[in-house]
Amino acid sequence: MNLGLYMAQRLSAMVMVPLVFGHLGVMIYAIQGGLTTAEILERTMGSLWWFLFYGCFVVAVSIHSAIGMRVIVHEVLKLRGLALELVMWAFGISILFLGARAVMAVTML
Amino acid sequence: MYFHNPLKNDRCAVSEEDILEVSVWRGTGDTGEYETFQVPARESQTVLDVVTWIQQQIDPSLSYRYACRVGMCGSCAMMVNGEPRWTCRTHVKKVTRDGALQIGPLRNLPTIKDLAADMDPFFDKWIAAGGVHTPSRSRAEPIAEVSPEDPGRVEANKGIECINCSVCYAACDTVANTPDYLGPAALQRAWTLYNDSKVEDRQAVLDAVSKNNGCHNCHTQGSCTQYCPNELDPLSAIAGLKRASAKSFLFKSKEDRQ
Amino acid sequence: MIRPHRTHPLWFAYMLHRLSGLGLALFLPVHLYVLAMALTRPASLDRFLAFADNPIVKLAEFGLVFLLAVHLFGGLRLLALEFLPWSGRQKSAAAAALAGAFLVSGSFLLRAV
Amino acid sequence: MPLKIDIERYDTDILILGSGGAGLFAALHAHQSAPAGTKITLAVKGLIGKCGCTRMVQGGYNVALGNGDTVERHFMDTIQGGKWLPNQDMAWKLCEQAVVRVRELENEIGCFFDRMPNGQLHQKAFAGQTADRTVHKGDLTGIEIINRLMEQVLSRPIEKLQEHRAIGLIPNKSGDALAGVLFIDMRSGKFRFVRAKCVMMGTGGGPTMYKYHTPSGDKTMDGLAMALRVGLPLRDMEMVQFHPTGLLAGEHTRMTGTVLEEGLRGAGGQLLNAAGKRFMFDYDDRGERATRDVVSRGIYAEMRKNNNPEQVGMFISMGHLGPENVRQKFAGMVKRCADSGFDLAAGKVEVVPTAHYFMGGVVVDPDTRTAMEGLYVAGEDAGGAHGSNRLGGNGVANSTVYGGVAGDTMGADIRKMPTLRDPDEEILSAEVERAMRPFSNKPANIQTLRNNLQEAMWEDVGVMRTGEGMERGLSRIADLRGELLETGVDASHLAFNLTWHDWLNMASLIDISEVINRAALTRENSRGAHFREDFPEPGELEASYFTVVQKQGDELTVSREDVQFTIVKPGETILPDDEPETLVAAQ
Ligand SMILES: Cc1cc2nc3c(=O)[nH]c(=O)nc-3n(C[C@H](O)[C@H](O)[C@H](O)COP(=O)(O)OP(=O)(O)OC[C@H]3O[C@@H](n4cnc5c(N)ncnc54)[C@H](O)[C@@H]3O)c2cc1C
Ligand code: HEM
Ligand code: SF4
Ligand code: F3S
Ligand code: FES
Repeated sequence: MNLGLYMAQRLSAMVMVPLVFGHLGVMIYAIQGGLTTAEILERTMGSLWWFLFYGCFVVAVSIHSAIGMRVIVHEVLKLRGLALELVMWAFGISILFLGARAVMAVTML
Repeated sequence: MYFHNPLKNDRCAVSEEDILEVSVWRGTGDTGEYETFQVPARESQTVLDVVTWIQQQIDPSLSYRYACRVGMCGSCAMMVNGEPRWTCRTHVKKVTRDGALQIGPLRNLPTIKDLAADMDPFFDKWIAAGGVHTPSRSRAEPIAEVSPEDPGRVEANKGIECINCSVCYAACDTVANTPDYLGPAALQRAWTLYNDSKVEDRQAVLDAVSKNNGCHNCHTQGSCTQYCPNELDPLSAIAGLKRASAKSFLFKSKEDRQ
Repeated sequence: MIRPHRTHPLWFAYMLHRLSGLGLALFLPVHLYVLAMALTRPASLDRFLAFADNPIVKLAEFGLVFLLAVHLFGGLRLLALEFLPWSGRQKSAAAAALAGAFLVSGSFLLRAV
Repeated sequence: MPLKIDIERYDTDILILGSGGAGLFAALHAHQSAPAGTKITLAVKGLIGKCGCTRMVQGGYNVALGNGDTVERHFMDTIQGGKWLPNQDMAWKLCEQAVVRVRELENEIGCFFDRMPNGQLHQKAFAGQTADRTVHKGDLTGIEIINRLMEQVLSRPIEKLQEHRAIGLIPNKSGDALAGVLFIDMRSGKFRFVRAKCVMMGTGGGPTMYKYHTPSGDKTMDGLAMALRVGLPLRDMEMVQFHPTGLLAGEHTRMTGTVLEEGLRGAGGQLLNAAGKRFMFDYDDRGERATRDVVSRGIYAEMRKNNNPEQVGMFISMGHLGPENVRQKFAGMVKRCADSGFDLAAGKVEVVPTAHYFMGGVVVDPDTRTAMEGLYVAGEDAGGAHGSNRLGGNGVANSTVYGGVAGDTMGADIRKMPTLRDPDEEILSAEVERAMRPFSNKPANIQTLRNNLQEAMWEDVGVMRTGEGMERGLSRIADLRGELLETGVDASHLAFNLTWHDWLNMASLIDISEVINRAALTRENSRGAHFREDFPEPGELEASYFTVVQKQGDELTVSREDVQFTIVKPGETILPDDEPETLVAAQ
């Protein structure tokens, strides 16, 4: 882990903080207020704001968790060099891909 | 068992019931096993005294290392009941569990023999972390005037009394998991340099600790601060380095753009 | 058994943060995948709602939120420690952050069930 | 010898023994002054920078840095403290160069010494000084100095031979120059012979043949014993400095003998006898604040009066100064005492005089050259700078100043030395055999012998000496030498075999104990650290002599040589007439 990776991981974490709070807040509010999932979905569909909200999250989380996984894999499985880079990128890209699909599903359909 | 004849003026001799069960690591490199010895318990007795007693009275082939015997040289650290400690200043009573002690070589370093660890990697990293002053003036010039209240000085002083005993290094799981990791003591030394107003090239200090093996690997486990026998706080020093390097990362890229 | 040199609050905070991060990293893809599939394939909301009512899914979703809360507070603690001028009270900060995490996730749990 | 001897051979250009203030400075200065490409090797009995006594320096470093203080005043204090026995040229160079060395430590090496609020160095006065001149870093000055020096050395291309114990100085065939040094690689137990054009010896003496002693465990007079064997003259060998307040915690703990700092007495600490009564004013007007030698004798005399086997030492008591205050001012000391179960802040701690520093050493010139070409000696191993007593704060000044001088001198001299010298192979194998001697005997307990030697030296050649006692001491030492030569060590594991090294330590200590004893018998007066009850007077200062011991064949010869007053004569001073006697404010 060097300064570049560290900054990427910490900055992405900082980006996620308000987003996660927002998301958790909505969830708690939704469940408490008796909102159904359907109602939520209705609101998010077609909303540019929600698209940006979850879009940001997905980008940040793919960066953040890919670096996090890199660290764990390196420390626990002792992977290093090219293999380590591949694991990180593969993980990041998969999350990004899955996340992008989910965001589309939630906001665009 | 054989009892060392209590010397003339020894007021601390004890009855035969007070026996410590001491298991000691014997071996070289990665191979070895624990061997158990019985040692008489005494009043003012340090873990180093126990080890010494075994070598002098029971098994002359036991290897260990010490020098100053008063907590200044940092040569005598070992694992005592699974925790890293300076043995010359660790009172037996504070660490025995049911009258038993387990003593092993310091963790995270290669073992030379028995209780003596090879400390070279620790010092190689000390230097690799940039832990050395680059001359700011010559011996012909006067000594810099520095106020003792200067904030940088206050910060540097917090970490300067490190005796490089490697206790923190042995306590840190990140060192265990990432063998290249510079480790708490070396990074703390870098932090004292960064805060030393006599150091001119602070960026060089940050660069040295910002590589793949640097301060950003620290996961704030805090075992370093927990175990430092001198009550130093490498955890906070490393956090300071992270903060300073992050700042320089943001500012430097700005400057580059200008 | 937990090795003796690890038995202090900061180390537990570290391990909790790592495990929650790992948990998130492993379950989030599943969450995202399921979410996308449920919504896209049949292109029908009903299907999803039925799916979301499934207790196993509910539990998994709850676990995710729980992990997120733990990890979030742990992460905030770390960010504060690293980026704010810290005091010498990391231990209590760790404890407070953990307590906060459990409080929030706990209250969520109570309401959700 | 039935065991097959294998000696690994190794060549370097400059070889340095020891990594205290002397060794590390020698390495740095040799690196700076020798021609490019010169191979420099640092060999040390422990780990670099982590053994020896420089690291244990608490009080600080004497240096005259102005504010009324001058090099002349520092010099006069040193001569008077040494009771006119110092080699004046060496003492002068010590005081003069200390100024440069401290600037070097701060500016080039990176040490940081305590400052006053105005940003200038803080200086205090040890007992026996007439100015506030001791520079320090809290009460852990040695750690600051050695850590910074160690970093400098580790970051340079200087070869390291760690846990290499020097066991013999090996001359060339004609015996007029040094060829190299024989070592035991302690980690493997193998012998290694290192040839070098220049060798600096800085193994730091170490009077650890006394029952109570302060120095680190690795110091056992190896250097002086080697110098003696190779025929070099040793001077002032009767001069052993005792620190008055060593911790007494029982014989089974290594804590016993370790020093309770001088500052405790300076701050008003009281010494109490078994009856709880203060006694130092019975011996000196300055009471507890008298110099080390005086206080040591006071405590020793009280101990003798007491004669109660249950109650060996005297007590130091700080409680009347307010436990909180003491706890704050002497945090390190209080914690250290607490570790061995004593409450320094509120209770009383049992103390005993403890052998601290060795003034005697190899005869050298002010450039650290010895009588043998290629051998240089600096630090506590070198005699002359302190005479009969060392001022607190002059020890580390001496090792750092002269270590640097040795490095510079070697860097210059080596240009005139085109080739390495070949060793006298006979001496080389004789030294190997000497070290292997215990393997042919039945293993036995060496610690018992060490204890007996320490008792003998403490009782018969200790704080107060008599002719009769020392004669007895000589025969006890002779008996112990005989016993040691019959005592064996199990040869089945030679790697990191501390017991073998205990044996070798004993061999060095016995040799030098005898030298101390003989030199002390030869000095029939009392000066500084040397006090004879049968000759309590200092003798005529103008006729001051120092003792020289040399080994010729198997015989020790002891002689007296006149002190040369090259700079100042007894009764005179080099300070201007109107200078006050002391600049230290009365406490
Ligand atoms: C507790 C204590 C406190 C002191 N406080 C002060 C003070 O406040 N002020 C002051 O001026 N002085 C003080 N002194 C004295 C001062 O420490 C010494 O005068 C000085 O440091 C000696 O330096 P040195 O380099 O000659 O030897 P040391 O620093 O002792 O170094 C000797 C080195 O030689 C090595 N060595 C020994 N034998 C061998 C061998 N056979 N082969 C290879 N290497 C060997 C040792 O391992 C060590 O590295 C104090 C001493 C002690 C013990
Ligand atoms: C919500 C805001 C979040 C914050 C503030 C945050 C903060 C952090 C921080 C500071 C670290 C570094 C820990 C260290 O180096 O010891 C980290 C590690 C990690 N995070 Fe997050 N994180 C957040 C969300 C997430 C999410 C959503 C995931 C998963 C998808 C995740 C996965 C990880 C992983 C796997 C690690 C590595 C753990 C380790 O190295 O011990 N994080 N997080
Ligand atoms: S920081 Fe503390 S534990 Fe670590 S090496 Fe220094 S003194 Fe030892
Ligand atoms: S124990 Fe290790 S992980 Fe960091 S806080 Fe200390 S260096
Ligand atoms: S022996 Fe020096 S620190 Fe323990």
